[in-house]
Amino acid sequence: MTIDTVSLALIFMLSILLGFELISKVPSTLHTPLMSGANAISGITLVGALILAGGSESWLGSVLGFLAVTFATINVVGGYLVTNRMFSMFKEKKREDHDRSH
Amino acid sequence: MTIDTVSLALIFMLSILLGFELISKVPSTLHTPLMSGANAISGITLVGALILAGGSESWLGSVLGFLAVTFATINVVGGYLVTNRMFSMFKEKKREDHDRSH
Amino acid sequence: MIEAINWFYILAAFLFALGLKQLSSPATARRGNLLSATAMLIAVGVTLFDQQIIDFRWILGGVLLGATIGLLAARLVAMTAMPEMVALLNGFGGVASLLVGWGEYVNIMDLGSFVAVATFLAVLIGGVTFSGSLIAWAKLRDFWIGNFGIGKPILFRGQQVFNSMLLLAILISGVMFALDPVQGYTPFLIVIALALLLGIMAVIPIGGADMPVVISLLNSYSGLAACAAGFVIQNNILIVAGSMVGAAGLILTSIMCKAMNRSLSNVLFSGFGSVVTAGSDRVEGEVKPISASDSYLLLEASSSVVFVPGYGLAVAQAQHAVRELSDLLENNGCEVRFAIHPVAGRMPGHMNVLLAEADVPYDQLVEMDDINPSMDSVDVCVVIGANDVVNPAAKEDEASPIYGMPIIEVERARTVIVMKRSMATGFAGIENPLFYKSNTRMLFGDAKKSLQALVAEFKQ
Amino acid sequence: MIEAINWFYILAAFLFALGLKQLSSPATARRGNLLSATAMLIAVGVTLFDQQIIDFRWILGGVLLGATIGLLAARLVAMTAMPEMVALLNGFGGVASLLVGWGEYVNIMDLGSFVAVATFLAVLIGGVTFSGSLIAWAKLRDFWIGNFGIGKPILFRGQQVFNSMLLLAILISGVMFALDPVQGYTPFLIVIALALLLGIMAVIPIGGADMPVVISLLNSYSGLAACAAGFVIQNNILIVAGSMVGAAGLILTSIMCKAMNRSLSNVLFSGFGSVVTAGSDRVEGEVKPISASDSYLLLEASSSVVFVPGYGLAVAQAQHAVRELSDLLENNGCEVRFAIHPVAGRMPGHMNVLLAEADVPYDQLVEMDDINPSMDSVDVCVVIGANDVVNPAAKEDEASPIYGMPIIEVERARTVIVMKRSMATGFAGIENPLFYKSNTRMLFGDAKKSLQALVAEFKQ
Amino acid sequence: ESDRKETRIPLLPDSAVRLIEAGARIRIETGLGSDLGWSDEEYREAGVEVVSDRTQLLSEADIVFRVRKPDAAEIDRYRKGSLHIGFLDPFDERALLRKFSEAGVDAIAMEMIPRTTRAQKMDALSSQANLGGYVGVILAAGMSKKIFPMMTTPSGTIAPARVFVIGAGVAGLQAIATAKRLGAIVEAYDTRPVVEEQVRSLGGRFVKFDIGETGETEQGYARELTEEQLARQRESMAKHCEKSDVVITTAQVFGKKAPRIVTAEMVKRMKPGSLLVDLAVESGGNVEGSRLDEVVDVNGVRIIGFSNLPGKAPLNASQMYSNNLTGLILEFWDKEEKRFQMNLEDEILNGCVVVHEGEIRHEMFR
Amino acid sequence: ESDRKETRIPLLPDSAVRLIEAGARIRIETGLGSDLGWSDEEYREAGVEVVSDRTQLLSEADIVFRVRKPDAAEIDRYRKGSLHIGFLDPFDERALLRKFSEAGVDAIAMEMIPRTTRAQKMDALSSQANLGGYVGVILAAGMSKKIFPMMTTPSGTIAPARVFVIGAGVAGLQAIATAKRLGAIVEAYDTRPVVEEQVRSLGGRFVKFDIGETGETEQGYARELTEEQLARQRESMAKHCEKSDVVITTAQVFGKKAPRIVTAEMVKRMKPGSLLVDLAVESGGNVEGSRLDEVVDVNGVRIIGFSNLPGKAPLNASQMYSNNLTGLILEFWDKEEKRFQMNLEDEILNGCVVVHEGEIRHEMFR
Ligand SMILES: NC(=O)c1ccc[n+]([C@@H]2O[C@H](COP(=O)([O-])OP(=O)(O)OC[C@H]3O[C@@H](n4cnc5c(N)ncnc54)[C@H](OP(=O)(O)O)[C@@H]3O)[C@@H](O)[C@H]2O)c1
Ligand SMILES: NC(=O)c1ccc[n+]([C@@H]2O[C@H](COP(=O)([O-])OP(=O)(O)OC[C@H]3O[C@@H](n4cnc5c(N)ncnc54)[C@H](OP(=O)(O)O)[C@@H]3O)[C@@H](O)[C@H]2O)c1
Ligand SMILES: NC(=O)c1ccc[n+]([C@@H]2O[C@H](COP(=O)([O-])OP(=O)(O)OC[C@H]3O[C@@H](n4cnc5c(N)ncnc54)[C@H](O)[C@@H]3O)[C@@H](O)[C@H]2O)c1
Ligand SMILES: NC(=O)c1ccc[n+]([C@@H]2O[C@H](COP(=O)([O-])OP(=O)(O)OC[C@H]3O[C@@H](n4cnc5c(N)ncnc54)[C@H](O)[C@@H]3O)[C@@H](O)[C@H]2O)c1
Repeated sequence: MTIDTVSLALIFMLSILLGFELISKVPSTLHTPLMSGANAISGITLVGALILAGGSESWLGSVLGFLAVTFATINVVGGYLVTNRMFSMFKEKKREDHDRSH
Repeated sequence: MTIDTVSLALIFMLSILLGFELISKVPSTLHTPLMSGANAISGITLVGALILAGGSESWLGSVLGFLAVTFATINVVGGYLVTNRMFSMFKEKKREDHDRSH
Repeated sequence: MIEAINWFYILAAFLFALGLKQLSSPATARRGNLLSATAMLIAVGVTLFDQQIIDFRWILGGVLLGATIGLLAARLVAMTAMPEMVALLNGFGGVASLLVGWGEYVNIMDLGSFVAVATFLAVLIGGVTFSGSLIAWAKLRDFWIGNFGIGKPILFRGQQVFNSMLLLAILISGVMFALDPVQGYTPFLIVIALALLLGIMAVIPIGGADMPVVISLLNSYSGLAACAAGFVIQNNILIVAGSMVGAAGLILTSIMCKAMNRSLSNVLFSGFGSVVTAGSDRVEGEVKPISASDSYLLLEASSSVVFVPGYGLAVAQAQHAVRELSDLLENNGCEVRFAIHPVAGRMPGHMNVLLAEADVPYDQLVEMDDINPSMDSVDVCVVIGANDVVNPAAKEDEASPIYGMPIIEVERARTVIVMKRSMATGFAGIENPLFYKSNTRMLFGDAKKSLQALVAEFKQ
Repeated sequence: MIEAINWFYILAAFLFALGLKQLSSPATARRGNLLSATAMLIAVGVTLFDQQIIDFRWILGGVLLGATIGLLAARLVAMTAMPEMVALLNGFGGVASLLVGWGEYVNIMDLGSFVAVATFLAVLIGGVTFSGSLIAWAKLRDFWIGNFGIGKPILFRGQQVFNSMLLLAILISGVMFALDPVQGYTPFLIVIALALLLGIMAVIPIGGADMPVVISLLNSYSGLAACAAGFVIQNNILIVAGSMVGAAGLILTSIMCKAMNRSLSNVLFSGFGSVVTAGSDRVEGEVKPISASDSYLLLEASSSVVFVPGYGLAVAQAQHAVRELSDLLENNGCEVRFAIHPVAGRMPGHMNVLLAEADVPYDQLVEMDDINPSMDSVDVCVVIGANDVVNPAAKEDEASPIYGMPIIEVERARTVIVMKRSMATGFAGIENPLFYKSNTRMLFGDAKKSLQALVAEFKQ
Repeated sequence: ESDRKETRIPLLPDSAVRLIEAGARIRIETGLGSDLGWSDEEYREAGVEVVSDRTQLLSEADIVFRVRKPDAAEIDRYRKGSLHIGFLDPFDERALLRKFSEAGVDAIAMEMIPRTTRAQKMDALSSQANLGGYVGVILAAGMSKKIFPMMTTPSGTIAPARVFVIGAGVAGLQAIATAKRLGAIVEAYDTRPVVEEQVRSLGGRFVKFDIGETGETEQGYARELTEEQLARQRESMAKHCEKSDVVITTAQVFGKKAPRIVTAEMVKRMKPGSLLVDLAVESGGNVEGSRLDEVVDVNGVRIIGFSNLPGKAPLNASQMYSNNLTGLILEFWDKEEKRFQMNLEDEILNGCVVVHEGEIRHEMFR
Repeated sequence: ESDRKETRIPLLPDSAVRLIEAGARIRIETGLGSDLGWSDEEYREAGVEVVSDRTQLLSEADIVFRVRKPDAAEIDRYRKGSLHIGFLDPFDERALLRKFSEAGVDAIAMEMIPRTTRAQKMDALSSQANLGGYVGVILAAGMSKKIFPMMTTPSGTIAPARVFVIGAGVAGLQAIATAKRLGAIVEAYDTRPVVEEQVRSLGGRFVKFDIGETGETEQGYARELTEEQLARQRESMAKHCEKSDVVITTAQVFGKKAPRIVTAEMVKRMKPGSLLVDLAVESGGNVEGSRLDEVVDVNGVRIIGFSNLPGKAPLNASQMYSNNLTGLILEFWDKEEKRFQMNLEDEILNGCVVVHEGEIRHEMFR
């Protein structure tokens, strides 16, 4: 099932380049939300954790997998929710501004 | 030797995204050179042509390969040289402008 | 061995990406071209070590022949003939992909269905690129030299029906081929033939002046053809480089369309349109809005711009913004003038007050009577919050209450950009047919904001 | 089955890329987050169909536990504690990658050398991220609440030596493990321990105020850790998403550094620096140039800006440009004032003429005596072609020919950006120590050009 | 064919050339342009005949150009059936109109040119009011004890002058623009609400009082206010005058006496040293106590009531007036017959020809 | 402690407050500020004593503020050992200085305040010249037969006026700025090349003639030109004057008679109707034929030679002058002893105290 490493490396290189290009100018108000959003994405390691937790035959592997799933899930769930909360805060703020201007 | 198609598809997707991101704003003076430069890159099919021309056992395959190599080489060599000529033209123009301002 | 080759391919892919990025900025474009050439050298060089290659004779012959032709062509072609040259080279790239697909098929015959589809695409796109590019080349020569008669759009009755049939035929042959590649040589050859025909049919209805856009599009196609060929021979570098160029070419094409104030579909299908609905939009016309970034592309590519300020300039207090834009245009090598109508604004000399405040040099101010004769040679006329003073009804419509008032005849410029907030009327309260002319684009919004957006575009 | 999963992975990768792009623009950020969440759902969902997964009990437990904790944490955390929360979550992501690497090793033991290296990296980066994030979290709590004592940089003698040793030890253990994974369990555990220690050591010398930058960097690391884990289990989506986030996080980190007018190395190693060379630059200092785009980041993030125009503004005729910049800043929610020194320029009222021409509202003009008392609370003071009138020598240096002249005390602002063409002196012909102050940045070039570049940055 | 009395003149050599090209024969009184720098010689070069005898001129001309109204006596010397063009002040000079009709001389009153878009090139009221607004401010700047712009200097900061413009028609807008150029803080008031945007487009602040409904007539002139509106207006007005250094009034109502806007009481409340410039003084004045061609000092507040302000920039005023007359003639010139076509169907001529064929034909003056 | 004679006054209530806070006792002549709108009452509120007897005032004061030089006779009424501060015109009024020294009255000439950065707040020459430049242009705009700005109107396009400013010191620069504000095309000339950039920074065009080396003294004043340079200058100058509608001259050389720059012949070549404003008329005039406080008409070209232009904006001129004097006093005020410290070591006082302890101490006048 091993995909050849060269393809992986190529994929890695392309993703890195894409990551660099995707973000260029970020207004300061978005710094924290973007960080948080990116952090949630890095919880993708959950996929690995799932495979580990579900596929281990050793007890140690399973425990490690269980821990990995737990932590990764916290990261994913918490990350997306926190990011979303930040955005809803923005919206409220804007509405306030709007209200004030009337 | 077949790399699995899924990896190829992923690579394809990433490259397409990267291609979209790489180019965003091009001053009109660069339209033609950029087109020409990109055209030269698309001569990469030469690599395929080489494999075909060098690896065919049938006579037809070899002839097709030969033609492919010929055409692709014209594209590559001509493309890069033409692009380069365009840039040297720019340079001269700039120098002229410069000279005039003195 | 093959693994080492692939590592080099990754390096080449990286360099291609870098090169392409650098190609799109004036400061680094030259370097970008060199980078991409280096990448090509690496990719081609390491390929020669591929185990699949057992016989170098054909290769040597092809490379030598191709290099010689390429070298001579690049050396000898006149500077003015560069766009044609690119078209031709591009066609060769396309046909090479076609040949690769064909050859691979000939060698293996028993293709997997995925590879079969890829082969079909490589042949189809390659073929269209090839014949399309040749036609584009021919049209361009005609456009420049003018003895061939192919430069103009070539149209005939039933063209659209014919093209639809063609597409259908290609599709059917393709399916037949892909379902059973071993038996499918005939449908395959039919696909090749039809692809070539399609390329021709697609390009002939388009006028020579639009060829650069077509070439750019075909250029994107040839990238995709290479990519498809990559799928055929399962080669990374072809896929990466080909699809990257394909995507980038598409972006470039749309940029070029906007700089000509056309949409892509307008370019590709305008020929058909002109048979069916010729002249119909001359009578009424429709309002065509434009975005600031598209206006930028228009202005950036023009060499003569006239600003026509009106009361809206004053309301928006956009005098400084227009001054800045005019400076930027001048730095871009464009001739900039301001045409002042005697009754523009709400007070005699209203525009003068504003433009003097923004320190627009007096010698850039041109009076109505002086600008009108030279209006035909103006690339873009930017009407900033003026309405009545550029209303062609004053010339054309005897029933109009302002009939007889001299106006600035902006509608005679190649393109007119009108900046105003809405379709509302001006002081005289009458409709303005200018807004419906085919060469008019409306940039809606506060004039200052629009101008500032344009300025921002100019600075990236 | 696995192929189908991989196709979904490609879809997820695409959505991640799109989501990340949209996250970086205010108009689409919310949508971007949803897209990326969808991508995550897809990726996780299809993974459950992986044939490798045979036992769902551990998974179910982990997911339920993790989801509950994550939900509660996100719900209950106070809005002001968001950055800490992000740090903590990030740490969990890091440790998960570490555990994945560890678990995979435990399961297989006999790793290929490539996979071994990947495992080493996953564990190392994951470990550093985990412990570093925890420290950052602790520092932030302290910073906000202030009862822990960890908020301040923690420094001790020999810290640099210790850290170098640590790195070396990690490297040696890593090599031992990678060379013979089957026998390498002990060095592997050592790597884990040392990685955790390294994370702690790297973050403790950094002050609490710099934590956002550190978190952003660690965030980039956790992406890379996920990517390394991807290499370990040979999983595309981990590699793509992880490396994309890693790269994007790096860019974001450098953007944040610039908005704080710091370099990354300055943030990471400032703690060390302050032990070794404390106070030395207070005496002489050095000229620190800044680019227009970095100045933009500074201005964009500030809430109170004071412009100090001088003769250079007049020479550059930059009045309109500064007006435009000031409008943009105001729209950005920033308080903008112009401080006018009585002798700025070459004629009494010189600045007034210019600023009136650009229609700067009179109530934005502040006199010297009124601005100086509030200078400490100004985020950025932009000195535009002024020199003598902001020369602290007039206050500090009794020998100076201008000693005793009242000046605008810009050096008391948090950051000073000085726009001038060179280090040349002004009318009085004397050196200006302001240019060497630690909080001063020089934006060299014609003032109008610099201002226009800033305006362009503001409009992207 | 022309004569004159004041600083402005009705015809410049440039315009003469245009008329002569169209086929007219032109004669002027000798020395017409000499004060403004155009010698008789220059007129002759343009093709104009220079005549020294005014009586002869008048008695032979088909069309007479003039800036101001003529003496009643002079009208007798006109040829019967000839046409007089110039400012006539027809609302106040009914007698003069009668004189014209008796003498059988047609008369066009430049005041009566309708304010349509097409007529703008002949609109002398606008062209002269425009200059008046400019001159009014220059005059005020010259007489003010304060300078207009703000100056931050080592010898203290000079606050910008506050200029309050009442009535933002053509003259008022130009006054706003000019004062703004000099760096003053400019406020303006007008009863027509559409003007607000126009004032702001020149960088001035528009002052609003709540005085109920107002409006403008079809031709863009202001409607007269009711007595109650005027009272409310006065109340708020006083406060604005008080804080201003210079008040410039340009309010007029077409065909009526100018509204009395600034009362004596308001003047009294103003700061000593401040100025009032009354541009409406010729039609009665907006300021109580303003007197024609005089500077009245009320407790240190000076009220300037100079008439004929455009005449203080006589060169440009004449240039514009001359262009207006030329525009009018050429608009109705019959190129074949080389004569002026008295087409009374036309909206413009219908509006401005007050006396025709011995009859006062304009309905407003019958 | 003050008195007065002209439109400007040397002390405003604001400044008085600052001096009184520092511990001075101040008395003024009654009615000092009444023309400019400050009543005696306001002065009293500021803590000033208002006295009606000038002789008493003078004989009791330690320091006397004044705008212009006093009558020789008046000096006798001063208390011996007292200090007079004001413009003295010391280069032309040696006799007056002698009178001061005989009377044992110390004297500070405001003209002599050195032009260092520190002394700028007391630099009355600059503050008044600055206003002079502004007033000069306003005056020219008021008297010109053309308007300054360009106007594109339906009644023809009015070309902007051309203003030529000769001498771009403090007054010249302000003149450039003001004329530019009004929309004129402004050209300027000065012998000091550093001025070029300053002129351009105000939107003016700098005119260069090739006249060889020139320069400025340490204090920023212009050096005198050689006779040959002047001749060459005149040649090119004539051409520029010819095409200008308004010429404003401000050229001065410190302590010398103003250079004669515009000759009678140049004036003759100018267009009739154009204007010359000679701001240097008090020190001899830059224009040949300019006469103090008169308008001279030479073939339709008017030469305006009004003196004391800052006095035409008396409010601001007084304000600035008052601030200058206050700045001077406070710079050398001894807060403990509440008296003025005559520290002749100091660069500033060394420069401006011309008479001290019965002796003309300044080297330039000995
Ligand atoms: N010059 C004079 O002395 C004088 C005096 C009185 C009257 N007039 C009359 O005024 C008219 C002048 O013609 P004109 O072409 O200058 O003006 P106009 O015909 O009145 O048209 C002005 C246009 O500007 C647009 N506009 C207003 N505010 C804007 C903003 N902030 N940003 C962008 N666009 C804005 C308006 O359209 P949107 O609302 O859609 O934005 C309007 O259609 C003539 O009819 C003339 O006869 C002239
Ligand atoms: N206000 C008055 O009435 C008056 C009259 C006479 C003299 N002064 C004296 O003038 C001085 C005024 O102080 P200040 O701070 O306004 O000016 P300053 O001290 O003369 O400094 C002006 C600075 O602007 C820079 N500059 C020039 N052109 C520029 C351009 N195009 N873009 C960017 N920068 C430019 C120059 O540096 P680079 O060359 O490196 O760019 C120069 O250091 C005081 O010393 C004052 O005493 C004032
Ligand atoms: N159609 C055209 O092209 C055209 C040509 C010229 C002028 N106009 C319009 O005609 C309008 C009037 O021109 P005008 O300057 O000759 O008018 P005007 O001289 O008759 O009046 C001057 C101004 O005074 C104002 N006013 C009247 N009574 C007032 C009061 N009680 N308080 C305050 N203000 C009062 C009027 O509203 C007007 O704006 C202008 O606004 C102009 O837009 C239109
Ligand atoms: N150090 C300071 O802070 C400070 C303060 C005030 C003024 N200054 C400088 O002093 C300079 C002179 O000030 P001023 O206005 O009182 O000078 P001024 O009144 O003595 O002279 C006016 C101008 O006339 C010019 N001039 C002299 N002879 C001329 C000739 N033959 N032709 C043409 N021009 C001639 C001079 O160069 C000067 O610019 C100013 O430029 C100013 O920069 C410096």
